[in-house]
Amino acid sequence: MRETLHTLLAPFLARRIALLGLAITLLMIFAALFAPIIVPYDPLEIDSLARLSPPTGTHWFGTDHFGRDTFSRVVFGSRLALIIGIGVVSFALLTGVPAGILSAMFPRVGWFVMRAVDVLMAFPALLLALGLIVILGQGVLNAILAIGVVYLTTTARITYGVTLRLRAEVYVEASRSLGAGTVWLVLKHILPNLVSPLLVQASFVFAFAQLGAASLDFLGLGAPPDIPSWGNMLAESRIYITRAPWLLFFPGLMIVLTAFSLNLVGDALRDRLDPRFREALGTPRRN
Amino acid sequence: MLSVEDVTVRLADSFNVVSGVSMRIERGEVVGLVGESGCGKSMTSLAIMGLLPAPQARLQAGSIALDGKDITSLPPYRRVEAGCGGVAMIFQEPMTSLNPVLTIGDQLAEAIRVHDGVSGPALRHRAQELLEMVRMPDAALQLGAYPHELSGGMRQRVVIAIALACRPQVLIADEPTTALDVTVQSQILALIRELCDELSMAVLFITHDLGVVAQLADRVLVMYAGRIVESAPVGTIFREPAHPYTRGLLACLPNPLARGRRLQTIVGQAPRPHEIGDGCAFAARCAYAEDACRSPGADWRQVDGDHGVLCRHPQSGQLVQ
Amino acid sequence: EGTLRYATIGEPPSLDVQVGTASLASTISQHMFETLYAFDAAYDPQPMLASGEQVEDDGRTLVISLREGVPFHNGQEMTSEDVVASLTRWGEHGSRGGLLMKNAVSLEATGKYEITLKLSEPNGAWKNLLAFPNGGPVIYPASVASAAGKEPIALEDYIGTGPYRFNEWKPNRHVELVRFDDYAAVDSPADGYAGARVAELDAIRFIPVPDVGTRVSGIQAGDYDYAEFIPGDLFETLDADSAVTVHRNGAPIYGLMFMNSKDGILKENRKLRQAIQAALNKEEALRISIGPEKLWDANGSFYPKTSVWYSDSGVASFSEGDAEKARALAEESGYDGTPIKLLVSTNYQFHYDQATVFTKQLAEAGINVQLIVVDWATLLKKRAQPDQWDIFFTHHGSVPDPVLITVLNETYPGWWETTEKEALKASFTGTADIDARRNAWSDLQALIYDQVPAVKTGDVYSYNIASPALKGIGDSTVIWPHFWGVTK
Amino acid sequence: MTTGPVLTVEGLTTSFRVKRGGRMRRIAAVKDVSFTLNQGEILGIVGETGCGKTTVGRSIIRLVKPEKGEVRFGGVNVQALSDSKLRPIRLGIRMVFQDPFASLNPRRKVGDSIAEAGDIHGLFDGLDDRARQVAETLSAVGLDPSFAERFPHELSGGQRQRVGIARAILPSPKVIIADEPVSALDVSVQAQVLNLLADLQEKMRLSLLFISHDLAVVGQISDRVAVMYMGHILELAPTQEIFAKPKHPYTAALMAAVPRPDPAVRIKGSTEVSEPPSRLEEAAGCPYVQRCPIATALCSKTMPPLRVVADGELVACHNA
Amino acid sequence: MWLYILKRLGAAATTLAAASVIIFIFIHLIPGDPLYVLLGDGATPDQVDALRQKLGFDRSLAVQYFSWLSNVLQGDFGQSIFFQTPVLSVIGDGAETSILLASITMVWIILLGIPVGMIAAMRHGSWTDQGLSGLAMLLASVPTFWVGLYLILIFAAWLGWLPSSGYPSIFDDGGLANLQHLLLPSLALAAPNAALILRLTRASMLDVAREDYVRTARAKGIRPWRVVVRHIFRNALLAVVSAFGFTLAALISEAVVTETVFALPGIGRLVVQSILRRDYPVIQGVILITVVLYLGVNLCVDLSYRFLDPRVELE
Ligand SMILES: Nc1ncnc2c1ncn2[C@@H]1O[C@H](COP(=O)(O)OP(=O)(O)OP(=O)(O)O)[C@@H](O)[C@H]1O
Ligand SMILES: Nc1ncnc2c1ncn2[C@@H]1O[C@H](COP(=O)(O)OP(=O)(O)OP(=O)(O)O)[C@@H](O)[C@H]1O
Ligand SMILES: [Mg+2]
Ligand SMILES: [Mg+2]
Repeated sequence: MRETLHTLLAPFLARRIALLGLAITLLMIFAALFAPIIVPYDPLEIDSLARLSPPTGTHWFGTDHFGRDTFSRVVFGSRLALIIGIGVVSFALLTGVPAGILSAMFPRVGWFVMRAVDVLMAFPALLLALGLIVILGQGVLNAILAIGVVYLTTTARITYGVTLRLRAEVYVEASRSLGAGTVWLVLKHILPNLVSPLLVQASFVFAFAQLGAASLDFLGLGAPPDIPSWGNMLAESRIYITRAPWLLFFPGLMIVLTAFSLNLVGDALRDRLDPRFREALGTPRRN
Repeated sequence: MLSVEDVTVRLADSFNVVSGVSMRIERGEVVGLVGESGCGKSMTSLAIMGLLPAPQARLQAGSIALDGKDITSLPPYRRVEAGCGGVAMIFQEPMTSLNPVLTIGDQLAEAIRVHDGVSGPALRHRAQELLEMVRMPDAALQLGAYPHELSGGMRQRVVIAIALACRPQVLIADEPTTALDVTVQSQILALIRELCDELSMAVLFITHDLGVVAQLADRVLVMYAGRIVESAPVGTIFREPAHPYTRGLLACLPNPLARGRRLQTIVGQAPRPHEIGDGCAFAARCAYAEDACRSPGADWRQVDGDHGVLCRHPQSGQLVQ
Repeated sequence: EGTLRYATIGEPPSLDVQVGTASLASTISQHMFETLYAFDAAYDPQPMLASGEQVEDDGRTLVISLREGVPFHNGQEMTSEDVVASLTRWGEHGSRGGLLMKNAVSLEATGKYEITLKLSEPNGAWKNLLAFPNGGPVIYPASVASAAGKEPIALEDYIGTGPYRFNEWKPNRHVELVRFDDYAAVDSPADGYAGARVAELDAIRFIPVPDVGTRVSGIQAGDYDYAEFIPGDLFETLDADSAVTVHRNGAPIYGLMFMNSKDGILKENRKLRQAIQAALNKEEALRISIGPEKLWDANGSFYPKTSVWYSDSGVASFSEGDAEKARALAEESGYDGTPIKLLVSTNYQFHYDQATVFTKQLAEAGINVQLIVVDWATLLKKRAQPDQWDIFFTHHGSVPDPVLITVLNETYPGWWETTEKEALKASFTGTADIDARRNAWSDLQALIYDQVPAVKTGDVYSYNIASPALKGIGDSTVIWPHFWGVTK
Repeated sequence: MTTGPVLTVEGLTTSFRVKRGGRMRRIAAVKDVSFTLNQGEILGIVGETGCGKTTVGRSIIRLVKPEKGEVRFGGVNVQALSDSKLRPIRLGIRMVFQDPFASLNPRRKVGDSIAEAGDIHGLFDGLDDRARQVAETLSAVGLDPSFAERFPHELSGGQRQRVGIARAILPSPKVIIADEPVSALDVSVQAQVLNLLADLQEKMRLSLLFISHDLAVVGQISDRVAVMYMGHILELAPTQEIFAKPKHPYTAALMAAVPRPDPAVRIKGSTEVSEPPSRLEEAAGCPYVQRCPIATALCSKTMPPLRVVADGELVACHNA
Repeated sequence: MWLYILKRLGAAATTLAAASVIIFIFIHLIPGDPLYVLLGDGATPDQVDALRQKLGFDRSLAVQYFSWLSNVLQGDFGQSIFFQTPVLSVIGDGAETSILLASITMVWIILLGIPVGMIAAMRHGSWTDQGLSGLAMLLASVPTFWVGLYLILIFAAWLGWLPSSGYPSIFDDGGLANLQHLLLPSLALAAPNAALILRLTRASMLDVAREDYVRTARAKGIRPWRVVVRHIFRNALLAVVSAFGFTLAALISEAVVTETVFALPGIGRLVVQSILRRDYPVIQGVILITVVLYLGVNLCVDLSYRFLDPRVELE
């Protein structure tokens, strides 16, 4: 147990900047979990007398045009960020990984699956997400689905590539020579070895999902506007950029910090866990 | 010709992988450096070339001199310069030692231009000449070939030709035949021997194959865990090895002609760099080891005129197989 | 001199204003197309393409004489034939044509420069209807009008009599009008939309700039000369900014929340509607959604005080913000807490902002609102399906005659149709006597506050911004900014 | 000591489809290979890189599907079996792989790797039985039972190869195919592993197909040796015979090229290039014809069959 | 080679066909009605039905698809519902902006990403390297629209150095000077992508620097900078080139938001507006063309591989 913990932490201990990433990530999770305790105001509380207040002692990050406290909203926004991140990652993994493994283990089926992935990849990612949102309707779940589909493709590709490579590994062949069937190979050899590349992929997807969600929110097609999300805060307050620039600053900063810290985490994990997969994971941004 | 004094190479995580290695190689002489995988052979050679992989490894101590001239602190491109009488090196992997996107001719020409300063037809002519020197068939044609179009043996010849383009006085060959088939290996070994005589170079030939050493070397250095443990003319090493390790090594070679089912063995494994203590690194596997061996202080002793050994109780007598 | 660059909120739909009612289309096309009458600054219709009229037969026969020598952009002179064709098409396919023409008995050219319209009933609003360009009877050449029929007029047929003519429409890039040099202006000084229209600029370019921040900084940086749809909260800052001039619109627009009279929980539940009305504090919503007090007015009347149509009947119920009363009314209505579906779009920020505030206020009165936030295109589609919503949010522009207010239209989503309303409406349109009509309208307004087919959310005075270099932008009572008489 | 054959290979031909020069081509990696492996015998296969040694081994246990030929094990033709029927066979013929680093899953404990065959086939009687058998096997290959809990990266090369062997003998097989089991090891460790294999073979009465490119190693351990070249077996004879009197010119050349660890007998090698021809070009005749000093016109026309030239000695040469 | 191109084109055609079906189905699943948008708030059902019939939207989906497909194959992408002009001309108008924007952005990406990546790699482990890599990571995490808004605020509104938005064609008055309108948006768009290329350049340079042949080159006595340029960089470029296809796809996506923020009359904004307006023919056209573009660029990238790397056999 201690050993596992150590292996998990090792990449971060080795690099101070990665430690920073980990710290920010943990802070965000903390903020998301304990948002109601942390915040001084109800993030939805409208106060027509305290509109557009600049950052002050009472409103640390100022207030928006509803007079809602930006700090409280930013903190609550981390909840949605977390939900979007976890949702997109889970969706991408739950669909992309089986698709990738299936394709690699059964080349005939795989040909079709990978062509389908190719077709999806050929669509500009944001347009794909936009289209899906417009079809499915606005909503957090739909935003997760729409962005998830985008990363389903990259996840499937990576899984496919890694599985193909693993399938050719001598130890997999060795297992086959002992009479192992496909299910055994996948469960005992492929999946455990997929964990670290997928962990890396997951942290990048988490990071880029934030940007994707923010873009959707910004175009008015992401989370419903009554949910405090960073993207929505940007979208709602962008008209105040000259009048109240801080309104855009803090939510934007949070998006950057979240994506940045998860990128750092992913980077550190990759360098440490899977230097071999560097290339496969080199270009995960699709938004 | 080449003299190496007390070279110590230290890894970033602060283990010595090469500790206090010294050697001298004379013109026209082939010195074999043998040792098991990971004992520090390549690190020694890279230290001589000034190509230690920074930042993981660095030269901790020692000096390297060429023809009496200290080259310890020169960058690699100065070490190979014709003016100071260069060192050149050929590497283990013929498959990866050549740039895949440049033609053989280009890669040769690069080296020639540095050392001869010629260009145009003279350059091409010299390149062809070098390829012919390594007995490359259809040399003129092969100039335009890409590395992947050649077989392993041919690529190794190209690598040798590139090394020769530097007109080296010292040639370091780091396991140049390990990746090749025996029939091809014997061709390359013969080639190196011939070139050494023809150009009267000093050759440091690194290998883990005792057979190859026996075939090629004039003198042999045996390396174990970062140290030279024995040095002697080739005949002596194989007939009357003094170090228990050398003796063990020779004893466990398979021999189909004297075929018995069981081989002699050396118990255990060579230590990894971080496992090496202060005492004799071989003590744990040595039948003759005593407590003193586990404490520091074994000195180099000359068994014979040119036969030295790093051991408290060198063995004598002919080795029987 | 020069080209005026107008930063619009988006791309206009078809500029065929007889059919379309989008305000951007009106803004642009009023430079190209003209109507028989035009409003002056006091919203009195004055002759434009017409030169005079005779009303006979108790208002059932209208004889309108036309100005002579008015050329179309294609060089032809406008004659009664063109007017008849245009009015006919408008009557059949124009979005507001039915209001006048459904009672038409005949429409004839009774001379080269005279037309005669015979109605089965008098229509007190006729001149207003003929003067209102939005969805109104602009005059096209007869060939264009009759060829188009019910389809929108094609780009190459954008031929009118206005001071600017259509030059090009580069989708996504701009719509450009250029000066029409042969323009025949009315022989009277400019006054509101009426009077002489003098084209000083060489061209006007309408450039879509959907992002409002960009529109503002574009004016500040001198990339545009005029920009529309500027949020209220920037008003004070921009007013103080010497690099920008602000032009407050004198004609307010107002938010409207329509109640579903055809289906759902609000159908025939007048008490619940009143409960909703009672719960709302419109002042708070206006303050939050608009900001500066100069830009809004918590006015319950459908017309501002300056208008002849102003009336205060019923307005006591306008903005009570009385949660207790609302709760009591809701209880009386048998309301059981079922969520009320409020359909709103984010394309118009103040719709969404006000809906958010109202949701909060209604919650305080124990009335649950479920916001359904969609984009405008979806809203338009959804609101036509009665089972999809209980309330939807839209807004209404200034109209010169109450007959144009959509609340009164039975076919408009909401589908308000009661006997009381029908009776009042008949007496409102059936006379040309202005006092009788004003009284009838006053009663209608009271009825609206009683039956609550829709809730007015208060007057909003939008404003536009311009570069200070722009001179001669007319007075502030106009609905759509126009650029004749403007120099750069 | 040896009795009847446990494994008979007949006319085994395996080819791969590869992309070369923009086209799919077939490379015949193994051509018409036949031999028998007797009970309790060690049969060595030598040959240079790429001559098809590994492919022979992989074809036998059907890790690749051969094009032609029969492999009979315990009276059944392995090649004709369905995948499910093949599984139990795979318990009887096991493989030890060349690379002790690559052949162990880095994320599985050594004990799990050793127990894998038993796990797959459900042979253990509960966890205790499993642990006991793993411990016994570890002891059998000379490792401490505590190694079961370690991960491969904590082991040295020699230790890993012992684990590789342990995995091949639990539960005990009839035949082990050892594919270059020592070529990644240093000489000092190589000797230990060779001894271990020989001991196990003797103790468990195994039959061993021992593949290596190192003549000395093969000669050291095998009872008989088969020499392969470009997919063909060119010579198959008892070890003594083949080292003392190689019959095929290729075998002779191979023997001559092996560097002896004896400075007294230095080979006079040629510096001229002579390497195997490309595998892509199919030739009808003997593959060695270009390099053969005694080739005749016939040699480039037909491939000589493997024929008996003396007791237990088979050679594929027209002129031997 | 030609065979290969043909094969790839065949594969691309299949992908396209599949994509076109998906596009078509997806688009018609979008709720909302373009006709109401076109005709406006006051349109009567009668008008709407008439227009629907005229535009052929009353036919079954399959019929619509095949008639659309056969028209597309003849080069006719149909009429924009909203603009009432041919889709191709609508797209063509946006293409100038988008192509120029993408080109300038690409120039930035190459100009910033590759040399800076090289510098970071050559100073591997130093503060310069760590700083540059950290900065790149940060830039890669920034939403383009956020950067864009602040760029406008600072450089256009406050400093007044550059135009804030819009883009008059270079064929209009102003000529090439109009390109300065694209400066800010291209920077906003380039930032994350240049960061990506920077990181990729750095990583692959470091990878290549570990290769044996680089050591051989050093051992030959070649000067360090020459080793970098001739041996390391050239091989590192292989990985970078393969990312260009990817980058272009990312650019198309991100342009959607950037063009909206900067009010650029490009294809990205066109498609968003068209989605909001439900202008099906335009959406279909744009997406189809971007898919073609994507496939084309990938083919080019693969072909360019052949010239950069002699080992590559085009399968
Ligand atoms: N780049 C490196 N970074 C860290 N340690 C290294 C590096 N290269 C080699 N080593 C370590 O240095 C030691 C000596 O390595 P070296 O390559 O000199 O061995 P060698 O004798 O050449 O072995 P081989 O026969 O396998 O080539 C080994 O323990 C190896 O693990
Ligand atoms: N999976 C494969 N796909 C394509 N060709 C293959 C494959 N496996 C082997 N080959 C080819 O088949 C031939 C024989 O290969 P094999 O691995 O059996 O040789 P080997 O004698 O074991 O060589 P080595 O000594 O290098 O292990 C070689 O030319 C090789 O390139
Ligand atoms: Mg080495
Ligand atoms: Mg093999």
